[in-house]
Amino acid sequence: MTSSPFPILIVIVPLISAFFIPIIGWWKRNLCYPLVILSLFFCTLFSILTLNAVIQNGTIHYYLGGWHPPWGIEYVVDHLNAFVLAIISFTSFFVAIYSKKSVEQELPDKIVFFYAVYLLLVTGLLGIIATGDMFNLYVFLEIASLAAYALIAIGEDGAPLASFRYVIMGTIGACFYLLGVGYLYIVTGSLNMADLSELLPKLYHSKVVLVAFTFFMVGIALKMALFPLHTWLLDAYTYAPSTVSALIAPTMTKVGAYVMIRVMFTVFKPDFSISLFPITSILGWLAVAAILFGSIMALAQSDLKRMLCFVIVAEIGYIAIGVGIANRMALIGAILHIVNDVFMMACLFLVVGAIVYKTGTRNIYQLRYLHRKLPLTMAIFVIGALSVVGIPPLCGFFSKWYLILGAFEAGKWVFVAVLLVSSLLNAILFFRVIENIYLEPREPSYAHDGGGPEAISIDEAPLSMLIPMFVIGAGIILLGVFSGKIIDVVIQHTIPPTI
Amino acid sequence: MKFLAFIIVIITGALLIYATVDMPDWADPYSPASTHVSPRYIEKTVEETATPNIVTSVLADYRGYDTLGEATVIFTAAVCCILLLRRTRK
Amino acid sequence: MEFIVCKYNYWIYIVLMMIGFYAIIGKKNLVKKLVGMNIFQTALILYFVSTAAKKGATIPIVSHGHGATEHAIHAAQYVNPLPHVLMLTAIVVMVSTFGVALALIIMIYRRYKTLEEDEILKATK
Amino acid sequence: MIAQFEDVIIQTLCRLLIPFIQLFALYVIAHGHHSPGGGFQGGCILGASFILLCVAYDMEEAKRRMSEKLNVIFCCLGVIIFGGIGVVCLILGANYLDYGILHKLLPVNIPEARSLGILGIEIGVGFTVMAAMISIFLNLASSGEHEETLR
Repeated sequence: MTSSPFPILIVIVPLISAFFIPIIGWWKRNLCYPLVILSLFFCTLFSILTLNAVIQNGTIHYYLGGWHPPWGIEYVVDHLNAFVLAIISFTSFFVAIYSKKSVEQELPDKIVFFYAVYLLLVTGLLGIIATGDMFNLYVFLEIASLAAYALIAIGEDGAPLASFRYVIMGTIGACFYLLGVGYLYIVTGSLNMADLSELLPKLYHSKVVLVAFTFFMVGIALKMALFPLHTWLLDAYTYAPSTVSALIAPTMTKVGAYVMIRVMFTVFKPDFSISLFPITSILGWLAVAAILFGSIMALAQSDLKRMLCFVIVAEIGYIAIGVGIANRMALIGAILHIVNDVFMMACLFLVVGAIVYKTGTRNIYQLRYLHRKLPLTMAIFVIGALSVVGIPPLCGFFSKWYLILGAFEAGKWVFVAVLLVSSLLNAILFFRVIENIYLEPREPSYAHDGGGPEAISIDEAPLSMLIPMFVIGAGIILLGVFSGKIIDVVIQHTIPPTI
Repeated sequence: MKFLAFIIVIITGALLIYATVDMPDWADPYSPASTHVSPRYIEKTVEETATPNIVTSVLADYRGYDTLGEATVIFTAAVCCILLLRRTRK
Repeated sequence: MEFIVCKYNYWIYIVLMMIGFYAIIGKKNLVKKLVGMNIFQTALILYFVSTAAKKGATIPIVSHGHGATEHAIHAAQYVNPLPHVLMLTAIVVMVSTFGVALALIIMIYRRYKTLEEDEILKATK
Repeated sequence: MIAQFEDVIIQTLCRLLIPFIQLFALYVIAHGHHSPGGGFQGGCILGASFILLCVAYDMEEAKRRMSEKLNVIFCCLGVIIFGGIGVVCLILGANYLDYGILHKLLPVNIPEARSLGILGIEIGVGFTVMAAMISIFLNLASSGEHEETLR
């Protein structure tokens, strides 16, 4: 009955540390940061061990309270879960290391409770991913969302209003999800995902199941900011403190995408979500709109962080387009893109945080000569930017490659064209920024204040910021180099066999 | 804007009403919700947990992890309120 | 006719939920939006609790306490406890969201001195 | 605005009522096994008794009884009790939150060990809910300054 306790340890280590932080914070303020680092380190360690165990022995089931499903709550960790768990915990660990200086600068009198809420957010995200129970997912979704609302609201001037909009939209999304759970519950009587997937095929023609599926999709699309429902994302992520956007921007929307894949292909079988219901084509066209809208709007921005927020909208579109094409290649691309995108967005937002920490500005046109001041940071920025564009050895290329192959296979030429055009747009987008940073104007008159570039000496970001950026940047390269192996070992097994 | 909101509300309501057609009648003792998982809770709770109040035993034991999540939610709310609003006068 | 009479619980909750939904997306005042959110969630709770009902059943507390072996317990005697449990959780989530949202409203009011969305938008321009 | 108004009837009545409210809250927590009730409901009533104190007297009075520090510690303590019982089960070799294993520590059989485990977590939840309610109320009512500045 007792199985490997790693799946539960991943979630409860940060959870219980979060409970201790306010008490320890009253006693000694400086102990909070090491405690966060320690707990997230163990969390990452356990998630990597879990991933290893899953690769060796297949899916792990963990029965909470010793009750067998469908009576009790069950943690199911299969290849998809374990991989996303490892990525999310890894990212949040390095963002936590990074947070030290940035939080001290931006929120000096709120450090204790900031770290408590930070850990709760990570717990919520990990809990969403690990669970195999529909209602438990809702509870952890709310933990993560509440923590995210609060963390966003302590940012800049417009942050409370942006966060309030996020509260409204997020609550509607969560309530729609809960309504879907309720509708499935009334026709099946079960809340367990595996049990539901066995009970549902008999009921696929029931109107209740159709409506439940619709509400799931709308709710999750709100949470993952799919195109027409993305409006809360832009302000919220722009105004959040830089550490918070570096944590929330990569993880939160990707967890939404994970939930969508889980609902579409585990709870409902592919033959429902692909053939019985036109959701995949709707999703595909929404994704096309999202990609074009995100890429084009990003061109119009002068604020670096806001530009990246539009890029996120486009990146969500990539994941949705993969799910929308719904053949084997495209799904591999979509799942690979979830992982890659966590790394790319973490990298870019960490760099933006470092720029804000050092210069206090995010305006693209004020970043000139920055490569002299922050050479390493800018090098990492270039890695992240090239990966988003899709330059071959970096990871962003491979997920796009699989998406294009999938669209090719399905004969959806419009999607192929959109994917190619968006790469081009991304290239224009990022080369504009890189040009602004790296290329020095010829005319000496241009350098009017500060006495020209020679006066700018190297003033790198502190080591606690550099190391996480460096690790994430290296991660982008490694994910790209080993992407074939990752697909063979992990992602192959996540695709439902009937596709 | 108000008109758009009204249209969205009508569409959502129509969708929900459309689904009620296939739902079991109110208080139907043979509906799937009442026959699949829950009978075990009712029949075994005294034997397995020595707790006559079935809601308590399901809340705290069979689905105890949800309750941990629930306690965490309210803990999060308290911490968030302190984080957002608390200002000490200096 | 039977369609309406036998399923009136769903009709009631749908009407309530749509009132709340309209208030969330249609109203301009932030507090009204929050009130709408509460109505919306309460309607959801009403739906879940109504699914738990069984004709002729009583509250889910086993009446003869510790002497359970005397006569067997039939599931039809007691209402379904699971939706009640889920809704206890959902109520707490609702209260927590409401608390955080009110805290945000206080922050917004401190900054803009108004809670009308139009006036806030005018102030930010 | 609230603090200026002191009414002897209200204050005396509240002073009389609050102990009974708190006693009833403890009853609701402890009797959750046999009647409707449990940690959340009892915790809410317990929190309400302090909120009544705030309303009838003022925040200073309530904070004298339950300081902010103590409140945060209670809030954490409750969830630590809950999570800690789960961790104890994990250490004893069962799954997380499997209270049945507590029969190794307590002189009872497995179902009663489960019953006692339920009581333990109800107490934990009660603490957390009480402290969270007080904390949310104090912060919202005074907009974070914990003084009577609401005007």
